[in-house]
Amino acid sequence: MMRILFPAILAALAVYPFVGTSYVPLLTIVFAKALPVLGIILLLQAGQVSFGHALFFAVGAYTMGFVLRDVGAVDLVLLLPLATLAAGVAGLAVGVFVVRYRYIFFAMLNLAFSMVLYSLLEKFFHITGGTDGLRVARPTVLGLAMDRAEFELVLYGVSLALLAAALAAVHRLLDSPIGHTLKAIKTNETRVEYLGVSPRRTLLAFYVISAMLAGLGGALVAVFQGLATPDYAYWTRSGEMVFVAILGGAGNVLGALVGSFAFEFIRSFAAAYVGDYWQMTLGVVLLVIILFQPDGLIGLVQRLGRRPGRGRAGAAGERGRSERNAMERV
Amino acid sequence: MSGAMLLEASGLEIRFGGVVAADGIGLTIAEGEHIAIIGPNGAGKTTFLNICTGYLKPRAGSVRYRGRELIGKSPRAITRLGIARAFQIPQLFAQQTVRENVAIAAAARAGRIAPFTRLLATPERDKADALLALIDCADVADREAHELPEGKRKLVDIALALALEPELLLMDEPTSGVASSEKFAVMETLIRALEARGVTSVFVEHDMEMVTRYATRVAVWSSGQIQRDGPPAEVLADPEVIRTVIGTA
Amino acid sequence: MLELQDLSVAIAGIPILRGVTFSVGEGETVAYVGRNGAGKTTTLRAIMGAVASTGTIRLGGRAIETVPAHERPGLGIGWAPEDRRLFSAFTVKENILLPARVARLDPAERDRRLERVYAILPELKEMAGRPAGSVSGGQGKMVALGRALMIGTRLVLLDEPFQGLAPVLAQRYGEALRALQAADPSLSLLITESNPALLKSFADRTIGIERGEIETAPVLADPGR
Amino acid sequence: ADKPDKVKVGITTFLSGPASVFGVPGRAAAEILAKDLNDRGGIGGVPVELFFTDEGAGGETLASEFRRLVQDEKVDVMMAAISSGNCLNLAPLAEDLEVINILWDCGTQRIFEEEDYKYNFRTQGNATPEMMAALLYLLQTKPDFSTIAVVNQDYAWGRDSWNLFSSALKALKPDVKVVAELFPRFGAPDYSAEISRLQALRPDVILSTSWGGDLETFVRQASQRGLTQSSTFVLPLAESSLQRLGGALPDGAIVGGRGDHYFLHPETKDTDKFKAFVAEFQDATGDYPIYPAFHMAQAFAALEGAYAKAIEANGGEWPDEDQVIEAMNGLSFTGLGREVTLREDHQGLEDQLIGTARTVGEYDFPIIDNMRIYAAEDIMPPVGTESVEWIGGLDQSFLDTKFDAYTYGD
Amino acid sequence: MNTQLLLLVLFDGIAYGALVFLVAVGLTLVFGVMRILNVAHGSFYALGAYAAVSLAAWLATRGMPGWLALPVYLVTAVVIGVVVGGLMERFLLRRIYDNEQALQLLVTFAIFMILENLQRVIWGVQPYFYSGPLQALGNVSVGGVTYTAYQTLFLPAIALCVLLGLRFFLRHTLAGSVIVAVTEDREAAMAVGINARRAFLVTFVIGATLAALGGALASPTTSVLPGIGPDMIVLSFAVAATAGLGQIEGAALAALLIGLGRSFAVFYAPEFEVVMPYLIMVLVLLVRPEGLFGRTAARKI
Ligand SMILES: Nc1ncnc2c1ncn2[C@@H]1O[C@H](COP(=O)(O)OP(=O)(O)OP(=O)(O)O)[C@@H](O)[C@H]1O
Ligand SMILES: Nc1ncnc2c1ncn2[C@@H]1O[C@H](COP(=O)(O)OP(=O)(O)OP(=O)(O)O)[C@@H](O)[C@H]1O
Ligand SMILES: CC(C)C[C@H](N)C(=O)O
Ligand SMILES: [Mg+2]
Ligand SMILES: [Mg+2]
Repeated sequence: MMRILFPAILAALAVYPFVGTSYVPLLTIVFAKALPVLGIILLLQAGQVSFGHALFFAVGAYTMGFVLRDVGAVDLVLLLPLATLAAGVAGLAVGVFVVRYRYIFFAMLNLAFSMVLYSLLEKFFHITGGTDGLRVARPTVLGLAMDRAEFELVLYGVSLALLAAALAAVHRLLDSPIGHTLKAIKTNETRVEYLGVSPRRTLLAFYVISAMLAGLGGALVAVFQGLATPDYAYWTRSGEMVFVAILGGAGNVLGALVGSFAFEFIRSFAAAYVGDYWQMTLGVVLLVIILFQPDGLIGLVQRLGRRPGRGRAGAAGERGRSERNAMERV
Repeated sequence: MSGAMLLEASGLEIRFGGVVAADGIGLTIAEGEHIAIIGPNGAGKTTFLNICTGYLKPRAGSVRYRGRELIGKSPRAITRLGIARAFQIPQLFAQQTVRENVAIAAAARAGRIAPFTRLLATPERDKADALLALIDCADVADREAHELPEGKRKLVDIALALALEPELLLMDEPTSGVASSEKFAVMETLIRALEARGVTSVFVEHDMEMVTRYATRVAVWSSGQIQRDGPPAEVLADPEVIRTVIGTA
Repeated sequence: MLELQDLSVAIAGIPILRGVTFSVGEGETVAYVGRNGAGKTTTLRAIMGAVASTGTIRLGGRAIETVPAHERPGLGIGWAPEDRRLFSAFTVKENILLPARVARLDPAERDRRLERVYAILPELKEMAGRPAGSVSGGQGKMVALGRALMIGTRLVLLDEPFQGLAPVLAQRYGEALRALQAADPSLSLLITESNPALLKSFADRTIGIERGEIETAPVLADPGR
Repeated sequence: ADKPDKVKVGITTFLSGPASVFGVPGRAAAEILAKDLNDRGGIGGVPVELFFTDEGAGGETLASEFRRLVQDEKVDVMMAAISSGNCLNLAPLAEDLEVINILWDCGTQRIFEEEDYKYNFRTQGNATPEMMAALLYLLQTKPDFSTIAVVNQDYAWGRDSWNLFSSALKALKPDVKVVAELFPRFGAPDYSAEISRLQALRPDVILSTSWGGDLETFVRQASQRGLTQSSTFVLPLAESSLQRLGGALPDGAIVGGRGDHYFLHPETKDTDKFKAFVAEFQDATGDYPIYPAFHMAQAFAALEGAYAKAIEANGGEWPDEDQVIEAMNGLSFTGLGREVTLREDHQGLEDQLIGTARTVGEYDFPIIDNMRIYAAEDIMPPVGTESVEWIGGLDQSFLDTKFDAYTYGD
Repeated sequence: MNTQLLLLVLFDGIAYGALVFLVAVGLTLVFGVMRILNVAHGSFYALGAYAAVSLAAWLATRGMPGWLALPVYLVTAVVIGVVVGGLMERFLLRRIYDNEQALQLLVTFAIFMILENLQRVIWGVQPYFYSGPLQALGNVSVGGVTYTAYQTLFLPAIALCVLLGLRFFLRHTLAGSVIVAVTEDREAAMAVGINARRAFLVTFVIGATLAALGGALASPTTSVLPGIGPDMIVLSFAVAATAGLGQIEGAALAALLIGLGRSFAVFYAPEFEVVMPYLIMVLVLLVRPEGLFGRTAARKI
């Protein structure tokens, strides 16, 4: 499906701005936010749910803000790598610690770290602008200063390109030897040890990558909104990322794009049409997906192309499950 | 027939609460040997393997491999030294296919990370298929591991160990649960493969038939101690051993 | 006692049991043999209601396929799973007693059965206080067996009980099980075994299964070959 | 330009979260005002249409919604926002999107002191006069205190308002000791620990510029534990919470409403316009209007006034955006209090009403008594001067600042 | 720092910790048993608070004396636990026990969103407040500082009862063992005659009830407002993780630590008030990776 569907979607999105513009801003957000989701999907392969990736999203965003505020006019071409790097460093620092933990401990430690950052961002009002956030000035692109319209168009292109690259790379990565080792950690870590491989280091490597993805996403959103606020790091944001990953389907990298797309659109339409009920609408949609389409929206498409007998959790259920907790037991 | 000293365990002690699982265990293994460990349930056989592979740390004693101390090393480090292990209770990657399972192991051995090549496009794929053929599991290569019946799981578990191309292979009841109709055939090919690759092996076994056929030496465990150690013919004839382990057929 | 009428199971679309039909008479001990993957475990799981199945399952003439899984042990069926399935949070003794407690047997009866189990498997008495999570592979098998005997008053399903047992013990179990039958002639046993040699000694009858179908003329694989 | 069939107005207000206690009445007021306006034939014959969006949804969502309203709904005028934080973020955005934005309630003085804006206007006062009024009232009515503690929400408003209040206090009464500066987070549900600490410290005065749910929780817990007995409370925003706090708020607390408006406004409460509004508001919500409602009235008055002025200037023709902006400069309008004028820096000059809580027979909640109304010019820096430096230059003469005094009942 | 302040810190810490425990213990239980991290737990808390406060306030206008609100709270909590919790388990969770943990977590996340919204629809956004019981129980004075007996004595007492009650339930009752067994292996549990479904239902209802009770008991001490749910849930998360998987005692200790940490911060370093729970959690897990009372996993191979 990466062969047919992926290029098709890309092509469509690439030409869109030439035919219509009204969704350009929304789509830019969709692309930017798909990046952290991709990071989440990466970790889900190892059975680990991070409830704190908003942390890296925020690091990316605030890096943009700080550099532009304190260093001055730095070009977008420089800013994005910078922010990504910063997130990577943060990922390494946090990762070294959290990869020792599993399941709820992993999830909650990530949450804890992001909440710590959140509180610091809120508390150090005079450095970070506190709850109200930090304004992110509009940077030059390749030296040219742009007005809003131009800049938004450029940002659309940049985000799309970066996302496409990331999707392709991660897709490859997951099917590679190390990618499979990552998945192996999910079902039997002990055996991975007995293969002479370090589950922790493997996980750490992917953790840093996912952090960088999140950071890049944050950076893009920040320049787009011209704003970085502490609630970029709040736990519900992290929750949202996991939410979107499942919505789209963690079984395939495209899930990130599809999920992010669905999420942002449902949200903005719900906000526009059902007003006070937007939250409920989202919740109901998610429920329906999980109950009737456990492998996410992308799974719908994917299912058609899948051989029988390899059905995921849903099908091989009973034994699959007992097998799983057998694995916890043995 | 036995060559240079490979592994040397001495004075191993470990207890769990009241249970004495190892009480001065000492065993030496020379290259090329195929040692069978027999003994009543709970005697400490698996525990011994757990100590040798760094899963458990004994209160006392040492295990030297080619002169290197293993105690205190992690399972990972020990595996890297060339000691592979197959488990009494199969330890597989439940949600990946059998072929992927073995290929992962092979890739680990080759130290191949290759972030952008497909696992099944690497040479490890052929290694995997070869091994699956060897233990005649080729038919289930594309099944996800959790779908396999117990017997097959045991065999695949061994294949993972073999994929590591070890010098020393520790197997915990390799064929228990494997139907007797295949059992012997499998063990036959297995041992031959080991001989061919010059792999030394230790296998815990409850089936004396197996022991007599394939062991070059037998060590008898009993409540944390080695009660008897020697060539199969002698040991299995020992009335004491017959009384505590084999029983009168 | 137990009658299976073309019992079929399919998992994830693959047929795993195809019209399995056989019966186990009251007080009879039946060996259920077949190579790996033949479908033995699946058959037992179907009888316990752990997998969805079609066809009929009768216990003492009563059709039980509609009885919810958790009520079947109450009918007097005990199951010792192949892969032990102990509750590691409990001690060995608690594991053995659990079915009796759940069935709300009165203490006297409970202790009577416990004694019977200990009589058959003295090792369990020694291990009684240990965390079930810590026992060895073979010991685990014994605990699972003991647990099955606590509740299985009419039918006991043993999935490869000898697997991983030292031969002496394996033999002793043979005897113990026979002792059990003697003590309680109405008790029926269905024992799967991929190594029939061990059952030769005391099975009344052998039923073979191959690729999910009952073999008409089961040839006991002979170890020699 | 030719007449549109609607004038679209986008309004941001808190519809969720603790602050919605405060934002929802704002929406109610807007709906009433729009209806009246349209009944009167709308703006120059064109009816207004309102679009609300929730400030509680968080800075980013809010920004996107703001965008959506301007770019997709094509609103002609935005009214944003309640929270200072949101104003600080949305004002530049409005500039960027080139849409007229009325800062209808937010308080931070930094907005027009740090930037020059073309499209942004504030139709009400700001933190500086609001804090100066509170401080003056305190110093003039209860001058003898030597310790003070502050409990403010941890965001722009809480920080800025304390910054202004404290530096003015330092200038006017240097000997006062600040014993505790507590900034519990916006929306904190429990202040027990803070209250214990305050009880241990026993400050003479406790200042809190909190508002909405936060203020109510704090005051309730404080009075339950007798803190309101031992210290004088200065609550410059409590007018918006009086009705729900009821007895919990002790008589004698200093209470303000961020501007000169109050449902018992001594000068305007008997005008028909005022009575009509209060009546309608009560029908709609069951409560008396609180100051977000009055601020909304000012925003609408400004809107109506600006268009009227622009149409006239345009010889009866429908004005384009720049002409409306032109009209906004120096505009004077009257909401439900005294007249408000927009200075050339787009900051409104709004007088400040403040007083003391007192329980009276007619109402089951305290009313504001001993009201004083300070003239805006006297208590805020002139155009171009930053509040902080202006405050730095204050001297004792400031204490003689004039005011109009009123007591309840006459 | 002088002893009087320390004393105050202690009291505030205990009072707050008790409340946190009452809420978090339900989450800990549900997680320990069902391995589901119930994000909707916070919503039960909020529902409990809203239902309790509006009901009690209404009854008060009908002349109910303040202390009578307490039994009312209990009833409300149970009703919510059984109805909302019961329905949620029966019709939603039950369908996903076979799916991955992440998926189960997301279901609760969805329910959380729905309940949050629903609660806004039912009770609106205005704060509710009724402190009858608080006043009924009066104040106590410690070192010249007045506390409400409700917060400093009553809540801790209740928390203690809940702790001991649950302990006994899990350790010494059949139902308790059944729940533990189901947790570990559903199929094996069914094979010994356990009705796994019922066990899950019971557990979940207990958990939900505790959350609702926490909300109900908190209602007199605070204004009930939108947003109290999400705030409480993160705290409960922190507690559950700090405690160790499903460790009731752990939850108690963790809650206490967090309570003390918080009041310490307020007194000595206000900036850190919000960070405290997380710092504590990180520190604890640094030293004890399985959580305060976490047992290292049983023998694996
Ligand atoms: N969850 C599942 N998904 C797919 N196939 C399954 C599943 N469970 C069992 N099977 C298949 O059903 C067949 C029978 O399995 P079963 O465990 O009953 O065999 P068995 O006779 O017990 O073998 P053994 O003697 O090794 O225990 C096997 O081919 C197995 O692959
Ligand atoms: N991690 C552990 N914790 C507690 N007790 C343990 C642990 N591992 C082993 N034991 C105990 O040590 C003894 C030896 O166990 P071990 O698994 O080595 O026996 P074994 O010889 O392998 O038996 P089997 O043939 O049944 O596998 C057993 O009584 C077991 O209960
Ligand atoms: C409701 C208002 C008191 C809000 C405050 N004026 C602010 O600027 O945030
Ligand atoms: Mg063993
Ligand atoms: Mg089987």
